[in-house]
Amino acid sequence: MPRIGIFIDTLQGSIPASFQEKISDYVKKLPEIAFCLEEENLASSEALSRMGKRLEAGGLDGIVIIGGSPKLYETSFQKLRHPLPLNPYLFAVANIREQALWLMLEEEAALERAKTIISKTIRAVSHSKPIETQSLPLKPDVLILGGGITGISIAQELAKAGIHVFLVEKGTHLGGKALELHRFYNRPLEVRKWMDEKISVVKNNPQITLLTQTELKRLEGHLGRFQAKIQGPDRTETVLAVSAIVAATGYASQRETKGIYRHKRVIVFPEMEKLLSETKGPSLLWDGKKIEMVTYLLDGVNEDIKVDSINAVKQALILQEAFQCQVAILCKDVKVAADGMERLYRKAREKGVLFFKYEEPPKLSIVNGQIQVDVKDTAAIQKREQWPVSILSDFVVVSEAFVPTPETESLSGLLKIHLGNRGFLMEDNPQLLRVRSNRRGIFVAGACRFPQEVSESLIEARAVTQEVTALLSKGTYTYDLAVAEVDPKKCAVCYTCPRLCPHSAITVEKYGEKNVYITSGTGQETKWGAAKVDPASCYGCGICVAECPAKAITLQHLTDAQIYAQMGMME
Amino acid sequence: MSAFDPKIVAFCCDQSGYPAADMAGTLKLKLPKNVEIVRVPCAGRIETIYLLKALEKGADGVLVFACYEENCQFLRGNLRAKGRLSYAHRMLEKIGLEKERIEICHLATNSGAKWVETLRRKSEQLKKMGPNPGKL
Amino acid sequence: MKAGSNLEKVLEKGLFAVTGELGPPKGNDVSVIKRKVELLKGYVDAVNVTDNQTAIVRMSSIATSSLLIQMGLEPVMQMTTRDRNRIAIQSDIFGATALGIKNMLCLTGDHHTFGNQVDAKNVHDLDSIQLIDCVRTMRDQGTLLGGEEKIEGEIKLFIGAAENPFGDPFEFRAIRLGKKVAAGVNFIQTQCIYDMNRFKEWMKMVRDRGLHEKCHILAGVTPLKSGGMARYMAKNVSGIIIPDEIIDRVVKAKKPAEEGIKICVEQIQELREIEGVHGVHIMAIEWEQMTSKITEMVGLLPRPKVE
Amino acid sequence: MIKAEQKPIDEILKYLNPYNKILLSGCGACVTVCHAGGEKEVELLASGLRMARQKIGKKIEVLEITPARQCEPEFALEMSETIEKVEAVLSISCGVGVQTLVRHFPKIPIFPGVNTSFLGETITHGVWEERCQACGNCVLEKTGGICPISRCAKQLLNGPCGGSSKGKCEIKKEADCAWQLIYDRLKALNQLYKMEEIIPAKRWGVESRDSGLRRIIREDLKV
Repeated sequence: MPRIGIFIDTLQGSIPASFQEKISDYVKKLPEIAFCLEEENLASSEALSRMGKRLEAGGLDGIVIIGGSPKLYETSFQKLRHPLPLNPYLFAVANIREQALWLMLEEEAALERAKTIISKTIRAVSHSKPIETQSLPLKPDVLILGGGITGISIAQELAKAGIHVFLVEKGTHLGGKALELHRFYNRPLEVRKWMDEKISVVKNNPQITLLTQTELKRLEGHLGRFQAKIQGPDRTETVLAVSAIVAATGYASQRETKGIYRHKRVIVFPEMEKLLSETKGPSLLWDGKKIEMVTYLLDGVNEDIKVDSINAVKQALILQEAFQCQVAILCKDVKVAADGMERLYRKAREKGVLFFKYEEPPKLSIVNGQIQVDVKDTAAIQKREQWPVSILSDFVVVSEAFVPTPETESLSGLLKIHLGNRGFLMEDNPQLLRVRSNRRGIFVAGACRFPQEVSESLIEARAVTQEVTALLSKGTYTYDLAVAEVDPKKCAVCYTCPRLCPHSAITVEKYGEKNVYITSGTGQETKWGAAKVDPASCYGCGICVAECPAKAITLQHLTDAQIYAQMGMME
Repeated sequence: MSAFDPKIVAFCCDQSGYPAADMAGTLKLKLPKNVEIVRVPCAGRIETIYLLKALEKGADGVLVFACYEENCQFLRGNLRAKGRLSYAHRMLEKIGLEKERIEICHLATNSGAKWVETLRRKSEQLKKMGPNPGKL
Repeated sequence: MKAGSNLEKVLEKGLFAVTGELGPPKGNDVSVIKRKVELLKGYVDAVNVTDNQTAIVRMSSIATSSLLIQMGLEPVMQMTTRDRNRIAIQSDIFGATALGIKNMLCLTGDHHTFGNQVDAKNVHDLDSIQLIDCVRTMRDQGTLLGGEEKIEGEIKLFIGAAENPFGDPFEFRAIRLGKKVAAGVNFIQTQCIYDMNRFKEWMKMVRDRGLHEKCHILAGVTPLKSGGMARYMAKNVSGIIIPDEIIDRVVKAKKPAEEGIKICVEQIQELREIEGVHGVHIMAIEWEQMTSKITEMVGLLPRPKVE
Repeated sequence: MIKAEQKPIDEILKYLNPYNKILLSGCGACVTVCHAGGEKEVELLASGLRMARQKIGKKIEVLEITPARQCEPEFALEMSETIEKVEAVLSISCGVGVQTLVRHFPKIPIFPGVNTSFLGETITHGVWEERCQACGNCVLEKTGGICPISRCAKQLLNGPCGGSSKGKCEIKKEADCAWQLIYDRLKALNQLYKMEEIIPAKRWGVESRDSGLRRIIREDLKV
């Protein structure tokens, strides 16, 4: 017979005294009960120290708290960080307030229901085992994939925090897509100069090992013990041992090359940037002639990405102010949701940049060697009416489609992280954890996650830096063994669990030293291939447990027996 | 002879169903009497056998409260649960039990009213259907 | 001469051959055969008798062929490997040749799941190329397959096979014909041709391999009856390509059937000009009466009497 | 490995009708991997059977067991104590496992609970495809490693039939044409000459599956 201690929490009167008394009477008659104490507010630190003292006496197999929602205690216990002399997994909560008292019309029914809940909880806790905590040393070594603006910034910041970085770039030089820019939209500097400075800092920092013309070939291990095999310029292979990995491999762009898009007066943003950076004089010359009219055609592709909007407004202002051009911007929506963009947009309007909003795609045609753009403007006039406008342009600047880099898919396979709908690397939770991947210890940042402007990438770089620093600063990672565990003897190595684990925490491994399977009779050790859950990477969701066709996996803190107890269906 | 009060096992995902149940309590909404709440970390933890065992061992109906699709903290736990339900449904149909005895309901943390409403509706539906003839 | 059939004689003389097609009845009603024979007799050099085509159960090809001989029309007996193993095949060849059948077309056959006995167990003991090899062995070596057991009597057969220039992989289609030639085929009838460009491309590959000199190629044609039929075939029948312009012509025509015949006639005229095409195989399925009209319009009548 | 699919439970119920106490036996090998007959499926089927029989007022007791591999005599014999307690056995291992039990338990009826489907591989999780028909006379060397016996509906050995269209088979439009795959692969390996050679009629009857019971006897291994 297990010995269970009971604490009844009246939650500052929200469980009425009369009800509580009846509960106490019921509980005290139960055979498993070692003691039953009442508290008014169990989550207070005073009550917790009283509880601690009571538990020090020992001799208990579990504790049942009778009170409100377990969520309440879980958060407040964590907040109070009260070390109790009993393993936290031997606690269970009988939620009689939310689930009985408050959900039942009559007190009699509520009481009956509360009794059932209590008896179920006692059964469940009798099946509980203490669960240990483990910790994992984390060396301050990080691998960053991608030497673009995001990767460079993260490397720089991590180095400042005393973390050693391997910065791996597949190309010959650092800088990435940002080098296609001439000017920032929100700072006065020239991009090239600014980048050169950053690159030289990275190159000369002893905390940063720069590896160009290098690619990731293979990745093994988990958080804190990643083994990354990389291949250098002369096909040399090296294995880097790192604690965490950041993917910052950027994006690629694809230019439309059909029909009129091949025309030399239809250009893309990087070409205009180049032209602007190379022209000194008071006017923009092309083929010996002055450029007077430039039309930007946005939202043909990348409709929900704001990069083109930002660059179009930025370039338009330069064209209007420095080169006396007339600029028209055609779009479905002007996207100003970036720092300082609203102001820039207003300035562009003041300086005479024309904005047209369209629904039907504008038509391009060649008229006297120039490009005529026909658009039905829907902005200025009443709904449902469209105002046809023709703009004879010297240049039409169009968007390139932003797509994942060709390696993105294979990278997601190597890192075992998810791809989103459009084939970019996916974050774990778009609302909360933008830079964490689904795997503990692997981060995704910058345009490999979603095409973005330099300033946004810098924000993500900072976020990654904070996350990685927070993870590595303690030197260890501590976790409960409240995770899934495979019984290698039952495992049929069917690969169901590694395929379904949302956090890529399961691999098939050879069990050698630990979990040795002894062939019966021979006494000889056999290396047994079986699935293995990395406890530091497991989030304890239980998907693998439910799917395993051999029933070889157990969720340590929520076993079949505990679930059947909750169902009220234990024999 | 008391009226038939159907027994329902309600599996509640800790990310949606369980907080919704708490919310229902806080709102003091009234629940049918005979509901067993089972708290799971994710609907993906709910094994097919739990759905069947619930019926076998005495429940008249089973409800799985899971997060909305594409909103699973564990990416596809709720979809796995849906797949397992369809397996259980196939089996119930073949053995002549009403597949409506097992149902999934997608909701969010703040769906206290929906949580209670779904259980009330299920309870009414089961009353009409009568006791589960498969329970031992 | 391999078998001395009329078809063989016409082809060996270098004349442009015409073959037709006759589907046996779904029962034992000989009058159906008689009616079809009347429609074809005199307009073709020989007529293919299908072997449970599209796996629909019909009167056996051997029996029908034998009846045709009695009615004075030369048959090309089709035989598929779908329903017979090598024992049945060789036994049937004994019987067929004894009944005076001189032309045989070696086929794998349409898959049985397309037919009306979908739960059948198919055989496919041999494939069509192995069947050609089997018949050739029986005829030229006088032994059964395997080359040891002597045959009593002589097997005389003009061996044919089918080829589909519109199946994939396209580049392999001429190689496959080469395999049939190597296995011993004497003539080839193609799947019905609508995509003339692809057929010409295939014929070029055939000529590059010199195959047109090693076997007679009869180009297959099927007149389109209606726009619906054209669309259906283009969409649903694997291994048939019908260009949009042809579908359009039939669909838009006031009298689609007449337009279909007209297209067919034009096609035959074009096919005649292609080097290596030695004849035409007109598959007027359940529309046998059109065979005479088509041959007349192309100017292929009267059919030669060759001795 | 062997791929199988569970039989519809109503079919199973029909032949279990005369029995009131049975053993449901799974297998820890192939059928576990393809989610047809592992411990998980044993539990599920057992529960379904009990409820079905409860419903018609004819209770059945179902014992559950899942040996590591049902097709080895030792594993089968380990089950003998349990088997002696029941009136019949329902085995959801493959057809081989069923017959291993049949061989060792002559007096107890043994029923199959799955349809043994084919020898195949996993395409993605939950999708399996046939790859081998155990013809006993492997032709993969000649066909670029792609088996036309199991993957061509007509088991052609000398190239595709006329129904191969855009890489797909005309019989099952969702299936790739095996000979298109073979062609593509041999082309990539620069071995197209293999497709020009005539593969002679296959010897189905002597050393293949139509030769009657096939056995492998390894004199060196026999004890």
